[in-house]
Amino acid sequence: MRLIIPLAITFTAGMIMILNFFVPHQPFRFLGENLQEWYLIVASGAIFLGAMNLMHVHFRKIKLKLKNWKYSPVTIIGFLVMLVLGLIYGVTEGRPFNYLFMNMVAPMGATMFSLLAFFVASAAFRAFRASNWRATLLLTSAFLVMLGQVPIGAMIWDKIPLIKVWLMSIPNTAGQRAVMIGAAMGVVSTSLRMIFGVERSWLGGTD
Amino acid sequence: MNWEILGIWLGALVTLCLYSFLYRDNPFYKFAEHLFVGMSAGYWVIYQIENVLIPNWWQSMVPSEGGFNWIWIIPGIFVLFMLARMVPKIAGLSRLSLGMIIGSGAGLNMVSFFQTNAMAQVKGTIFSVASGSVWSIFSSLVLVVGVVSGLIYFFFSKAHTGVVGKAANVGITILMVAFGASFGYTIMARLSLLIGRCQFMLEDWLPTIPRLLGIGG
Amino acid sequence: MADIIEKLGKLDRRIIFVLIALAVIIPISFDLILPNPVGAEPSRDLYDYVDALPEGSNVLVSFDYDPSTMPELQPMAEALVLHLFMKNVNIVGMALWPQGASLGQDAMSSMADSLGKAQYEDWCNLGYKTGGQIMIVRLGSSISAVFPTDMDNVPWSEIPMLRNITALESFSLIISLSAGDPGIIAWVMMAGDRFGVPIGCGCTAVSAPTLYTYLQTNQMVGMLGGLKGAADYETLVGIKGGQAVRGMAPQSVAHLVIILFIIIGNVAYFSQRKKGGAR
Amino acid sequence: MKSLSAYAIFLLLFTAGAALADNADPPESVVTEAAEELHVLRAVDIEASDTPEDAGGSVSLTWGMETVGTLPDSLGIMRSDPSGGEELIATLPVNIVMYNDQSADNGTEYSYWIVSYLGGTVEACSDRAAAVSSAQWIYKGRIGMMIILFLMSAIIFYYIESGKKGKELYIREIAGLEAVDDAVGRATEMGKAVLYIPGIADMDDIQTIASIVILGRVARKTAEYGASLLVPTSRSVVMSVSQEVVKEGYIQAGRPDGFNKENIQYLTDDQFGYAAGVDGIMVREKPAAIFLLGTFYAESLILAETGRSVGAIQIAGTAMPSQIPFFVAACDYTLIGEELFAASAYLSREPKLLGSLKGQDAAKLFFIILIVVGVIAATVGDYWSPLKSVAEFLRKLVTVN
Repeated sequence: MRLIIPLAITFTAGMIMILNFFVPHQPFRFLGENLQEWYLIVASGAIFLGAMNLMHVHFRKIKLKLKNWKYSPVTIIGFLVMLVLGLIYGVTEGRPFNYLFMNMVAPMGATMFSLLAFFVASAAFRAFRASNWRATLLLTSAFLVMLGQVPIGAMIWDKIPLIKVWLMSIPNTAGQRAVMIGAAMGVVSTSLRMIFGVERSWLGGTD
Repeated sequence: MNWEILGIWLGALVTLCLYSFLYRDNPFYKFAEHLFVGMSAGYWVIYQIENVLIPNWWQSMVPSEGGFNWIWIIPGIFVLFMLARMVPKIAGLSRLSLGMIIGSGAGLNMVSFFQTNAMAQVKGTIFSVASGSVWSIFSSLVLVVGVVSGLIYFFFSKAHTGVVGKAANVGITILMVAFGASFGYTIMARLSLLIGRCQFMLEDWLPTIPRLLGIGG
Repeated sequence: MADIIEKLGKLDRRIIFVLIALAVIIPISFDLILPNPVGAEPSRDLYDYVDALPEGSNVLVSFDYDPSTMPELQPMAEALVLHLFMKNVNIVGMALWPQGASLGQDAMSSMADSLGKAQYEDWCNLGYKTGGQIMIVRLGSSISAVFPTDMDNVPWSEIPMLRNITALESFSLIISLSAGDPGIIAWVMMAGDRFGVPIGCGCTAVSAPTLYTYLQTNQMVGMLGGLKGAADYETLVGIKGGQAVRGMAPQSVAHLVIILFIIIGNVAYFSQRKKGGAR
Repeated sequence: MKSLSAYAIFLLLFTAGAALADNADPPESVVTEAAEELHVLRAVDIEASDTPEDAGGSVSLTWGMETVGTLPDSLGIMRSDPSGGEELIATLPVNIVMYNDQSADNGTEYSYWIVSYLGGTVEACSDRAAAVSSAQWIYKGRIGMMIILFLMSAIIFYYIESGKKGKELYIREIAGLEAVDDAVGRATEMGKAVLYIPGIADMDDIQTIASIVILGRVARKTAEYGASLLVPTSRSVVMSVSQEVVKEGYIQAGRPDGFNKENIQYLTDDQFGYAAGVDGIMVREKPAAIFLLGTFYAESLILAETGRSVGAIQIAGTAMPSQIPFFVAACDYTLIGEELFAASAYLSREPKLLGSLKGQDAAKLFFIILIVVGVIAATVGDYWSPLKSVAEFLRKLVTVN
């Protein structure tokens, strides 16, 4: 019983979604459209669980004086400041919530994102070494494409940009397609296992 | 108090703190990281309330033109089931909500992945290879052979020996060339992100220093 | 010597970080401009195609982007419009994205002012219309039915340059400056495949890898990919110190630094292997 | 009868006038000015049809506008039902050329026409068009996909059943998954943690679902070995499910006391906020093994490079084609695309799950045959036309609208 009701809900929801794709007739259309909204709502309502967990973890850290507990108040204060300002002033432009978002949260996101520029460099330096046949291929094609991207490539040999275009449009397309078609098979199989309850370990049931 | 300059300074300080991570973990990074996690978590709570819970749920259930749509009580109940996790005695109820989310997700993903990843890609691969110059015939062949042998590489129930093994080897070769090309092409796009941050620091923030010190007006 | 090379192979990644940072900061601070030779690339293909258009032909430019992708696509729009005007080609602008219409207006009117081109005689902007693919199919039978007026509600009949334009087939080329969906794929599938109008494309660097397939099948005559594509076009048209060419300098220098490091890494790796070192 | 003849005369005059205007070919400017005075633009070529492939209750209208004449202020969509009742169903700006009437009853024949308003009065009126709305049971353009999907599902279920019956199934070695035991074992020996990152997507994403199932298997192993398992998540629902599966893993391994709920924590929904937080955990906890399985976007390399720098064994896997190259470059093992979805079956070794892998292979074989036959047919079809139609048929089969 503990498993049957959740599994029945999973099955029903999954089948509604699949039928909604093929059948425009009622009631599938109504159910399908509503279900898409509903699960968004449930997933976003769950954010309170996450928020509670975050607070719990950091208050516990402070209480037990765990490693780096001195930084936990920073998280707690940051969280509460945003929450309270958002609730009091709303999210419109020019209000404190939006001000803090634009001047602190957004720049921090952009900065973390820009770390990628450094990390692609160090990853390329370390990984692109001709240590075996496959690594050599990876290295060569990356190197040719990189050269094709900058003026110096065409200066070395005027065919390099052409090679770049060929690599991008033929092997790159072929590789991406193979990955995508293969992944789709995996998705179909995984979805079927979930919808029909073949795989139920996520519910805490082995069989 | 000049709010604009204060904003630039706040942005610049957290930027520098986060960049310090490139050297090593340090108190400045720890501070900025904890601040970032806390502030963004707070931001997302407000975001979900303002952009999903109020418009998609509350306003559908209690429309501004009056009335009450009973059917929207259902997602509300599922949200409550989800939050029941906080009370150990009834935590099991959350499985009902999880079942709904996982079921919908699995069903939706199954058809959409099959449509865009399988059907559309197969369609793109069915074409005549015998057109154009020798070079373009060769290219078309590489494309078709690449897709087919790439798929053979993913075979799980056949040992990679004999013909299957050879085909799978061709497949992984094409995949490696593809990954290399894709990596090489993306480096440039990634660099432009850093350029954006550097421009902020050099062109927005740096000029405020002399202004604050009262030099150069 | 071999010792130094070996040490270089195990270089602390923080040294790479410092060099990357310098490679970006120095060109920005000194406003460096690097030469940008353009080889046989999709951007040259597009340039050549536009360059070969006869004087007085009509080109449709669709501005399918918004301010978030302006850094990459606006320089393309400006260079393309300038080139078309220099060739005395008539430009009809439109947009599949709501904010694209005014961005296109900016590009066309600023270039028209500098070259003395007149609105409604040499160029016009039909504005934005919803519908993506379906709308493009309708343009294939009649454009005036979809756009009875231009962006500023001037009726079709009062715009002289539109007299000899009826459907998509009236255009010698359609160029979509595309940041996503709806965009270039809709144009290729509907205007290109269905009505046989040549299609050109400008797109962001992130979406370029997937669009290369359309070049391979000749469904597009050429493509400008990301900032590099924009810089190529500026160079080909002959714009000195354009926005995109300037932006390319830090990218190119940092790119070179990375290429250099890959070479160093491999030299070190091989010299170590020759010595029979472990690993 | 009288009105009919009057109408006929009017029509005759009108056509004659139009023909005259066409033939006379006076200077252009004269025509436009005269026309402007003559009439207000009206809608032409009006077409009404049942909106295809819907649940009914909707009729689609399209039309064009005349181009020479005075522009009206607005357009009115008029509708009449069989009882003769006429109503104005919508008023639209003049530059609109399509409309969906969502208020139609199924099975009723409506007649539609469009009037042009200028200064608040009706100045021109279009021809009429009629349509009946109805509901459809299937999207015609999706039948091909439905057949193929049904076939695939049938094949996969067939092999799941044959797996259940205990048929011996061979599965090739997947290096990244063989390494799981080693990685967990090494972490135990070194007395360090295992870090599991289930991607940044929410629980409705199929890759997250696959990742959570794998997390269950990994949790069982860490419980058996006695290593500690850290799971930071970027979604609340993923956190909840993770707590559930990890707890279950520890119970199954007979070590329920080893489960520590605090180790599975939510950080933030923010993509880069999460990346910053996980980077912090990596450099401070220095885990010996890191799993990056699920949906990843740009943060993939930020996480993988930091993990690399702390010296952990890294096993990554995703079906995002754009992120795989970064994992290949920065991780020790990478599960590419489909291998991620095969992982749970591989790790559990349950016969029915292994059967589903065999079913996937059969499905892939089907597509390979489809591609090969299609390419041969299309190529030979250039020279021998009957085969061309075979290629066309196959392309149509895989087209989804």
